[in-house]
Formats: sequence, structure tokens, C-alpha cells
Amino acid sequence: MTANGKPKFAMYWAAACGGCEIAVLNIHEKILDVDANFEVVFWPVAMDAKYKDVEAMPDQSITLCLLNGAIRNSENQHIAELLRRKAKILVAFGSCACEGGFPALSNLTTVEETLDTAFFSVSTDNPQKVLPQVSFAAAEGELVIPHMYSVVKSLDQVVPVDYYMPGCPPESEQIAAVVELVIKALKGEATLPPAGAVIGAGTSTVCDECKRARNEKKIKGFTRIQDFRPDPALCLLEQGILCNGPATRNGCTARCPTAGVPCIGCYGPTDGARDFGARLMSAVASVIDSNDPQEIERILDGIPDVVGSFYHTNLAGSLLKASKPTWEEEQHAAPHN
Amino acid sequence: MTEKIGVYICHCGSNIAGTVDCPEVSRWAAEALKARGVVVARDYKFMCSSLGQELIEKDIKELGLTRVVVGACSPHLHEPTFRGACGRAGLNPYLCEMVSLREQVSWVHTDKAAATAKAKAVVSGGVERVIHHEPLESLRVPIHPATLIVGGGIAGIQAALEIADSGTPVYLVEREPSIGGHMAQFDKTFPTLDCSACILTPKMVTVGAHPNITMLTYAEVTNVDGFVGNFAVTIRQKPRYVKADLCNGCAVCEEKCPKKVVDEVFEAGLGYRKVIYRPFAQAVPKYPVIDRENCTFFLKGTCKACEKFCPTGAIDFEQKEEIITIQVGNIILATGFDLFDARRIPQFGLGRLPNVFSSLEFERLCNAAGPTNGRVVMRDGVTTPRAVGIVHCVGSRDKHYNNYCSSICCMQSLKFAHLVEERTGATVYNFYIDMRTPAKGYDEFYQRLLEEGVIFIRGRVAEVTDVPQRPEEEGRLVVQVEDTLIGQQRRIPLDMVILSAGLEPRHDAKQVAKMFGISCSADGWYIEKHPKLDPIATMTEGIYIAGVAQGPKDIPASVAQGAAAAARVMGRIQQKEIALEPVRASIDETRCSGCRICNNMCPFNAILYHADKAVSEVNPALCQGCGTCVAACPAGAISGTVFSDQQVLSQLEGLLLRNLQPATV
Amino acid sequence: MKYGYFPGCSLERNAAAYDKSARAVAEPLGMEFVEVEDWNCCGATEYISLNLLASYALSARNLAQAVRTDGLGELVAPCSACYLNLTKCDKSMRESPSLAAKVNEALAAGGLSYKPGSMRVRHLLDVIVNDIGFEALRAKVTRPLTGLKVAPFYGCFVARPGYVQFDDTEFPVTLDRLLQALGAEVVDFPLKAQCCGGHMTQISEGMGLEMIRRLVKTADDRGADLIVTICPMCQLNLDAFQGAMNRHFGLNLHVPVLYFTQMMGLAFGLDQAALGIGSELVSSRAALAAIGATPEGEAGGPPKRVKKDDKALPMPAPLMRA
Amino acid sequence: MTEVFEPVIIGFTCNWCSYRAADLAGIGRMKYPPNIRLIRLMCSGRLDPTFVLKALASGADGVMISGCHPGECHYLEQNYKAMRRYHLLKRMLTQMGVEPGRVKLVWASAAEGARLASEITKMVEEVRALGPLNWPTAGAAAALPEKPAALEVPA
Repeated sequence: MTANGKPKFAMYWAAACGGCEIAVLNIHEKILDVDANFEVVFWPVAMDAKYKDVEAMPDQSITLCLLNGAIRNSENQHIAELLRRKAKILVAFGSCACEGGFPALSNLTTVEETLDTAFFSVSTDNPQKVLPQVSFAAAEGELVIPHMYSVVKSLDQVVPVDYYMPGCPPESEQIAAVVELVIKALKGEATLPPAGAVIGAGTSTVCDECKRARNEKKIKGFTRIQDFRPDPALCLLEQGILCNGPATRNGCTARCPTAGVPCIGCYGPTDGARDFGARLMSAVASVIDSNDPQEIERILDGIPDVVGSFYHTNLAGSLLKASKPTWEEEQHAAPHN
Repeated sequence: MTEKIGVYICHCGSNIAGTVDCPEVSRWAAEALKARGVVVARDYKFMCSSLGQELIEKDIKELGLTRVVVGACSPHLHEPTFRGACGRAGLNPYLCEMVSLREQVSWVHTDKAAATAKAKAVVSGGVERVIHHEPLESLRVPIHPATLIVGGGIAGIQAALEIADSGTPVYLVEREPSIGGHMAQFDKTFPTLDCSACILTPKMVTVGAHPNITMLTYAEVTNVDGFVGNFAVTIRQKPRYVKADLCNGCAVCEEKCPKKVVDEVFEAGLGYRKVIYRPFAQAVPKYPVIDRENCTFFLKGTCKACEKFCPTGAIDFEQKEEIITIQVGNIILATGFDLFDARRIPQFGLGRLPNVFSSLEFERLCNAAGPTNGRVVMRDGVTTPRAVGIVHCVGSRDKHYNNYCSSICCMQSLKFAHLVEERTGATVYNFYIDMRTPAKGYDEFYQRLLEEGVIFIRGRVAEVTDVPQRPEEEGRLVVQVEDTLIGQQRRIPLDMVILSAGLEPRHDAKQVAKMFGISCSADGWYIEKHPKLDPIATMTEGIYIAGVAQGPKDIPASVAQGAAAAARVMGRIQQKEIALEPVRASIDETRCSGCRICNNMCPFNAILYHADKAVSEVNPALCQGCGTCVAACPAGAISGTVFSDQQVLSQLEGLLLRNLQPATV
Repeated sequence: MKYGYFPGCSLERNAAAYDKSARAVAEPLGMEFVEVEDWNCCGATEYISLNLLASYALSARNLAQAVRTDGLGELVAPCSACYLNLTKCDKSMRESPSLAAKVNEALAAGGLSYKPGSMRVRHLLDVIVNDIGFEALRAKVTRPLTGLKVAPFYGCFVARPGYVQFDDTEFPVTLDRLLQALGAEVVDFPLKAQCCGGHMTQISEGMGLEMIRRLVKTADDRGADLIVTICPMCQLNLDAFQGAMNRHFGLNLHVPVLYFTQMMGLAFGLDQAALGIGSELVSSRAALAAIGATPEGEAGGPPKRVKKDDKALPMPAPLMRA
Repeated sequence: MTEVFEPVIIGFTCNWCSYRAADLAGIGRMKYPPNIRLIRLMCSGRLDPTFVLKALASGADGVMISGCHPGECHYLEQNYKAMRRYHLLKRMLTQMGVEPGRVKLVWASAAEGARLASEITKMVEEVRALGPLNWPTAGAAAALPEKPAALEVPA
């Protein structure tokens, strides 16, 4: 308990884009409530702090910790474990922390391939062909950077998590609501949902909040929004656009479909689904309008990247999690991990 | 772990114990699966015996079991038995899971160690699954008292009469203008040689006059909805152009009709009929039909001779086809057979050589009411043959056509031989592969023909030709055959050849089967529920099969099957309602977002979409429990009883032994 | 369409007309024949019964050469005997690896080898009927064979169960349909798949001539102006020995025997000389005069059976006609 | 290593055809390797790709999906849905680097016990040749605290 008697708040950014942080700031004046009700002890994006300060804190001393980003390297895991020790309530915040998010799509490739793309492909001007090493013997002594994992993991795959708050990023309204709830709970005016619950989201799927007209579905072919002008009032899936809405937990007010782009499933599966992509595949395949193997194959050719399309933000949370080669690399890397 | 699970391993004598170490399996279950809630595991010689069942009941009562797993034969055999045992002991029957250790383990594997290991996995799968079972009540469906019988042949007629006599309504649908089927085309029936018409027509008349039978002839079923107890059947009544209520069956119209066409159906193409016609004199119903394709009035707009001469003004050229919808509780399919088209074997000459006849042609030829009034003559209509050959197994027992034995051809051929001999005194040759005369009085008939001097040549006929090689063959037919009893090629000069063609499934049997939701064997015959113990029921509740549609058989067998099917249906109607497996899907409204992906998943239209609430709902009355929508729902909002995600996924863990503590594998 | 082409000995000598006409009709139908380099005799009809391995080696060598000549994978043999021998060889080698090994051992002597199944052997009739098709044929017909009554004669080589797939082996019909497509009237010829006698005339003359008599007599009885064949052996027997047969039985039959490719050429309006017509011994001039004599429409379809009187019973229409 | 690898294959069967085919194989005492363990569904249309992924992720080396022949579904047309899902699932698995031979769709009517037995034998050998899949089941969620962390309300 601190001098000002306020419960402590922490937020951390693992393998992520930073969007989650912005989303928190996006709650506008509610951010003042956060400040009014919490003492922010650790929030690298917002204020300066050192890991050792956190290590110095007594265990369980942080009341609420929002951790966003996937676990991509040894540092991510180290801090996740640290904050788990220090925090009472650890929230997997955003798609990456919940199910790996976009970073987890690299579970389709090995670290070698990933580094190769990052440092040697056209995207990087690297004439000396420099590739960062895990350790470097400098005059001052050995410098070490975090060790990169082959398989990107979700937060709950390295530490126990109390709550999941999905979204890429989570909707600011939802964040505000959650913050309010926690504050109420602190005042004993509300009770928190059971551990392991998904907070800041609904129980059905995006279609619930989508205004587009829906009919019985029959898909004769898949296409993409850049290829034609979709009917603005009609369900995108019915127009052959692979919209993840039907399988995705609601709570985002169907922003993407409303704006005319297909849902990418960032709010993850509903309680009824164990594997987001499998569910979505089952549903989408079921409404393919053909009983002829050749024609079915032809129709499926319209989905060039199956895993990318059905596990856009959920691969780490899926049953298989990573491709066979990636797992093999991970297992060989395992010992010195 | 809150459940108390009992595991029971059956030896089935040595059937299972011979390959699976049953005591070891139960010992293992008690130990390794203790943590999963197994409180008792026993093995016993015959679990299905009353003693075995008592074992289970006793444990349920004394140990307070809340779940039961039985490892024995296939659930398709004894699931009801063990569910019954649980029920008697006060445990909801659906909290019992049966796993197959016999059909799917001991009988198909040889290595005892491996089989025992698999048995353990299978039991462990059952245990994990049963934990997630929920108490269920079987669905009770009322049985509509009316019955639909498709096909007015002898099997259908028999079934119709049996049921109608028991006092419940019957709809008898027949494609042709009259009931009677193939039997009405025959002259004599083997082996007794009693006149086919004489024994059939009385039954036909009774059907026509029966207060409980609604006859729909010249009509076809076009659609079937619903399920056992309550089918909604759509029937297309083709226009007869004759008013049934006015026609008195005097047949003047038939007499006066100026146009004659070859009768391809009843006369098997051997005789002619008028364009307004009854297939045969004793047709039931008595009123005729106008064959629109050939009617001069419909073709040219003039004639109307029938109308002019009809004393009761029953002719109605305006008549339109009618769509009738009926509700029935049970359906019997007695759709019969098509005769194998012997023209498909060109070297036998049917269609090329005038004096080669198909068996059905010959039936008409020797029929007293046929085109020649029963005179056995050659195609010219006058000449009496001096030598006649009968070829058996035409299109049967032949890998080019049908592998099966058509079962009636031998007896039919013997009957032909007798009739030819009796009516023409001609020399008769039978060319056969094997002589098959298994039923009552059949072989005696064969003996009789041997005494009558009919010649039997054992061998497959190579060809029937009109190309002579020797003077005595000039201008005659010649059968080239290998006589396998003397081991020689022979050429037999003949005047007439009869091809004893086999029986084939109706050309549209597959579509019909699909419409009624049953399936056909590779040969195309309707598949019965069990080849020995349930030859008249099908996999689809409420649909029964009778007669040749189920497989080649003779008249007595067809009659027996018709009656058997009727008895089964009557039993059902007596019970008034039927218990069905409560395997059903249901949608959790709070989780359904109305995405409508499931909407066209259901072939039984059990899923309806409520636009107002924007949610879908499953109608349990129509749901057949296939679970396709459950798997298709992207939100996981649809759950299926007995085969829930939880149950299947847990069984998986069990089968893969992921449930053992600590996790092995 | 491109095919490997195996003429075989006969087509270089007695059946030169067959070779000529085959190549002549190939062109308008857009078929290109690539003749197998340095091919040899297929072993003809008897050899296989004398020395199995040697005769298979002979055929296998041709197959190996065919593979070497062109990678087409499809080899057309107009001669039914060659067709059957090559097919048999490939099939037997496929079914018996030990035989294949022995045969390849023999081929190795000539620096060759043949992988069973790598060459699909096809009869010219098969290719024309199934690859080109009747529609394409009809389209090429400029002078329909209307009014010409022909007896289609397949011979026994293309009626061997287990070896021949392109037609019914009991009662083939492809040639019937082809001739109908050309406008000819096909008579019901029940002996169409029987043996022509092969070399029987050299072994037992009486028997050989009897077999020929049956065929020619039946064709004549059925009112055929011509017998149309697809096999040099059949043509040779029915044509070259027709005179001897007539003398032997004191008959005076005159039924010319032509190849189906010659009939096609005629229908396509090609010049008779270019088709080798006239090289047959039983002259076809008189018969061919009939072409175009009768007006359109009368020809084609099965002969109508006249009812003797109103007592006659109707009979089923034949199935196997086009 | 000298000892032969014994794969574990999970077979999903349809109550009306392939499960009965399996029974028939038993009744006919046809032999096939004990490496397959069957799960009964009411229809191949019930097959949720999740089941297949779960099997592979839980230690199975292969999965056989079996149902009635196209056009012969007991529920009229549901096996077509299974077929559509299978085609999509195969593409996903290929992308995940799972060998095609590990997941198979087999049609077997109630009468085809022999066919099912031989298909199973074939598949066991194929998967044996592919070797163990042993998909790492790492990352299973760690145990959570029994109840939500009690909040200490500041005085």
C-alpha cells in the first residue's frame, strides 16, 4: 500500500505494435479516472521506469496489470513472469496477448526465414549483410540481447492469466467500461467476473452488431474487396468476401464490416469454440455451393492463404499453434532456450 | 471428480476374451482411471446375460454409480440391453456408454497384446465420454394411423389387404393404370401351374372394393417430407381423361377407339392395345385411361370416338393432372423389378432374330388372355414351333451384367418348358448353368419335367444365330453351346428361342430410394435393416420394403414379405407412439447472432430463421440429429445431444490416453 | 492429333491399299502419323504359338522403337494382327515382371529396353471412332455412301476379351456406326466378329475355304454389295480366295472386300486411285457404281421388316444399332 | 532404431455406414492392424475440423474420416458438407506442414466392411512410413488460481 493509498496500475507492451497502448489513451477523459484511482507504477510507453524498480516491488503489490503483446522472445517471457509475480490481476490485453495476434502468423515460418525476410529482403537496406547476434563481446564486456523464440506464444501459455480482453486493439469504450468496473470493484460496489473470463466483449458474434442484410448462404466463389464493388447493404460473406464476423466474438460494434472491410476476427472465438480457425473453416466450407470435388477445389482457389485468412489473429491460440517445421526448429532450439 | 463410474468388460465367451485379456483391461481401468472417477471395474463371461446385467444393476444401487461404461459387442446389438439395465436400477439410460470390443477389436485383430492395449484405449475413451453424458428422455412421437404402400404388385396388394383388414386406412399408389403388377401378366404360376389371374384377380377386386383402401392408380409419389409417425407425402395423379365417378367400365370406348398401338408395358411389346385402354380385362380400377401421346384427338384435334360412344359421358379431354398430399405414419415400398433387357446381349439375337422371345414376351404368348389367346406360335403369328430352346441365366450370374442369381429363372424356365411341351408337343431344350429348385415342391416339378422328356443341356449358350453351317440348319435358329456334361461344342437347330431374362432393380430405384431416405445395395436393390433378422425394415424409421424391390424372389416369398411388413406396421400403429433416440440439435439464442450459415444446412428444413429476433431455431420435431449444423455453427451456438463437442473431444483425449495422471504418451 | 504409326508387313505388300487409304484419310481428319523407325515384323499369327519369348521380343522391340521414335505414348496399328500382338506383348509384360525381365534381356542385345505400359497400342478404328468421333466424320462427308449396302466385318483379332477395350468383344458395333455415319446402309451381319480362317487355307484348304464361304455367302444372303474390313488378313482371305472358294463349292459369289479407310476416302470425295481402289481382286467397280445412285433419305437405319399379314406379332426394336 | 513405429490413427465413422462397415468387417473376421481407434458420429456431416486438429494436437499420427458414398447419405446430403470441409481442411494442414497422407477421407457404405478394412490397412502403412507426428502439446494453459484474486480495498 502506497503513501497516497491508491492501488497500483501497470501496463506493459510485449511483442505488439503499440496500438493497444494508443487504445488506452483513446479512452479520453476517462484516463483521468485511471490516474485518480490508481497509482501508475510501471508503464514504459507513458513514463520512465526500470525493470529493477519492478523487481524491487513486493509480490502481489500491483493491483491491475494490463499486458499487451505476444510472447516472442526471452525478454517478453521474463517480464511476463515478473509482472505475474507482482500483479494481483493480470489481464491479457489485446489479440496478441490473448491469442498471439499478427506476430503469431510467423509461426508458419522458422526464425531463420523470419530474420532473413527482416534483414536481407528488399524491405531492409543492409549492404554489409549485418545480422544481430544474441550475444556480442564488446570492450565493456559481453552484450546480450533477448533470445528469439521459434514459436510465438500467447500470454497464458507462459503465465496464468486472470482475464482476457481481446481486440486489435480493444475498443476504447470497452476499456473504459472495464476500468470503471475495476474501480467500482475496488470500492466494493461491483464484483469481478470469475477468473479466466473474457471481459470487455460480448457473448455472441460480430454479425449480431452488423447492420448488413443476411440471407441463406451459398458461396460459388471467393473474391476480395479490391476486386469488385461490394453491395454496401448485403452481408460480405454472401458476396464471396471471406469475412470472419460469423465466428468472431462481438463487442467491437462490427466496425470493420460497417466500414466495408471484412472482419479479421480480432476478438477471437466465442465460448462455444475451441479453435477459431477450425470453426470458421467448418462454417465457410459448409456453405460452399457445390458437391463436385473439382469445383470445390476451384472455389477454394479463391483463398490463396488459408491459415492467414482463417487464423488472422489467432494462430498461437489455435490447437496446432505453429507449423510442423517451426515446431521442429523450436524443439531443437529448446535446450539453450 | 464428482462422477462415480462403473466399467464392465464382457468376455463374450471367447469371442472377446480370445484376443483381449479382459481381466487385465478391467484391472487397468480400475487402477489407471480411478482418478477419472472409475470406482468399480468388472469383467464377466457374458455381460448381456441376466446375471451380467444384474451385476451392473447391483453396483448402481449399492455403489451409487452415476455413469456406466460397457465394453462388449457393437452398440448396434446390445446398447438397448444395457441402457435397459441402467434404467431398471434407476439410472438414466443415457448415462450408459457402450464401446465395441468385439466387432472393432477382438474380431479384427490377432495380436493379443496389441488388442488388449487398444481395448484399454477404447474403454478409456468411453469413460471420458460418459462423464459428459447428460440424462435424457427418449422422444415420443405419435404414429399417424394411415399407411402408404407404393407399388400395386402382389407384395403391395398383400400388405394393403392385411393392414386394411386390421381396420386402419391404407393408400395404395400404383404407377400403371391398374394394380396387379407383373403377376397379372403371367398365365400360370410354378410349381402348381395354377392360373395366375384366377388367384390374383380376387385379391385385386377386394382391394378395389375395400372401405379402408384408397387406390391411387396411374399416380406417382413425387415428394416425401417428415419422419416416422408423420410423413407428408405428395402424389402426382396423372390425368386419365376419364371421369372415375361416371365410368361404368363397359369398355365401349375401347372397342370403338380407331387407333391401335403396340402395348410395350402389359403385353411386353408382343401385342396391341387401343389408345384408350385398360391394360387387361380384369383391370382394377375398371375405368380406362387415354394414352395422350398417341390419341388422335390430342395429336390432330379430331376423332373423339370414345366421347361419342360413351354411354355415361365419362370422357373428359379437359382433365388436368392433380397434386395430392397425404399424411401417413408408415410407408411400405413394394416397387418391384424391371426385367433384364435381353437385347443388351446382342449375340442372343433378341430384336435381331424374329423368333427369339424374352421371358415376358413368352408369358404373354402363352397367356390365354394374351395376343394369341395362349397359342404358342412363332413371330409370324401362325406357325407352331417344332423345337424350342430356353436359355437360363440371361443377364444373371454373368459378370458382364449382373453377378447375382435372379432366383426365379430356373423355375420359370421349367414352367415354360412344360407349357411349350403341353401346347405344341415340340421338343424342348433347356440350356442351364446350374439347376436351382430349392423351395417347396420345386424339385418335384423338375423331376416331373425330366419325365416329360424335356431335354436339359448343361452349359452357357455362346450365341443364337440364323447363319446355317449344315443343311439341317437352313432357315432355322441355331444355339451354339458347350455341353459341359459331354464336354463338346454343340449346335442345336431350333425354331424358337426363349431367353429367361433375370430380374433387375427398377430403373429409377436409386431416385426412389433417395426420395424416401433409404439406400440401395451395389446391385441396386433396397437395403434392409438386417439381412437375416430384419429383412423388411430399413435404416430409416417408418420405411419398410417388401417383394422383389428388396431382392429377387418368387411370388410366395413376395406375399410373405408383404404380410410381414404389414404386421410390423400394424404393430407400430397399435403402439400409437414410438420412442426415438433423443439425438437432437438446439440453438442457444443468447449465442446465436443470426449469421444464417446453418439455415441451408438442414435437408429436413428443421432450422428456421426468426427475422424479428435475428436468431435461428431448430424445430426438434423435424430434426433428425445428424449434427451437421452443430459442426457448421461458427459461434458454437448450436449444441447436439449425445454427440456434443465436449463428448467427442473428451472421448478423443481418452482414446489417446491423454487423461492418465500424470499425462503419458 | 499426332500418333506413332506401325504399318506392319502386310501394309507394305498385299494391304498397300490399306496403308495408302489410311494415310489419305488421316490428313483431312487432322491426324498425323509418325512412322516407327526401323520397325520389324510383329510375329504374325503363328509365331506366338511356336516360341513365346521370341515372339514377345519381336513385338517388344517394335514398342521400344516406338518409344524411341516419338514420345507420343500412343501407337496406332492399322493391322489387327499387329494390333493384337503388340497389345498382348505389352499386357503380358505388365502382368509378368519375370517375362518382362527376360524380354528386356533379349532387347538389351540390341541396346534397347521397353518399360511395360509406356506405349498405348491402339487400332486405327479405335482412334478414328473414339478420338475423331462420328460428328467430325459426318462433317467431312462430301459424297455420302447412300444406297450402298455393306457388311461390316471386324474379324476375330479385335474381338478378344481381355485385350480389346474399345468395342464389345461379342458383338462389336463401332464399324457399323462408322459406316452409317458415312451414309452407307449396314446389313445385319451376325458373323461380323468371326474368324476369317487366318492361314487355314495353307493348312487345311477345305476347312479354310468353308470358313470363307460362310462369311461371303452370308454377306451375299444379307444383300451386301460390299464387305468392309479392318484387317489385312481378313481382306486377303475373303478377296484373294473368293475365286478358289467359288470353284471349290461350285458357287458364283462376287462380293468385293474393301478397307473401312477406303470407304471413308470415298465418302470424303477423295480420288479412288489415291485410296488404292482397284487393287482388290474381286472388283468393286460395279458395287461402287451404286454410290449416289439412290436419292438421299432412303438409305440408313435398319431394314424395315414387312409384316407377312395382320397375324404377325410385333417384335422389339434392335438395341445395338446406331 | 530397429523396432517398428506403431502409429495411432483416429477414425471418425458415420453411424449409418462406416461404423456398420466396421461392424461388418468384425462379423466377417476380416483383419486389419490395431492402430486405428474409432469414434462414432451420427453422420460425417457432424465432423467439425476441430476434432481433427484436436486429434493431431493430442498425439494421433493420423486421422481417417469416413462416411457414406456421395449421394447415399442417410441424411440425404450431409456427407457433401463433410467433403467440402475436408477439402478446405486439407489446404490448411498442408500449409501447416502436415503431410497429406495423415488425414484421409474414405467413403464406405454399410456393406463395405472389406473395403474399410483394406483402406485402414493401407492408411496404417502410409502413416507408418511417414513416421511419428508427435505434435508438441506445449503451451497448454497453466493452472489458474482457484478463485479470482481477492481485491484488497484501500482503507
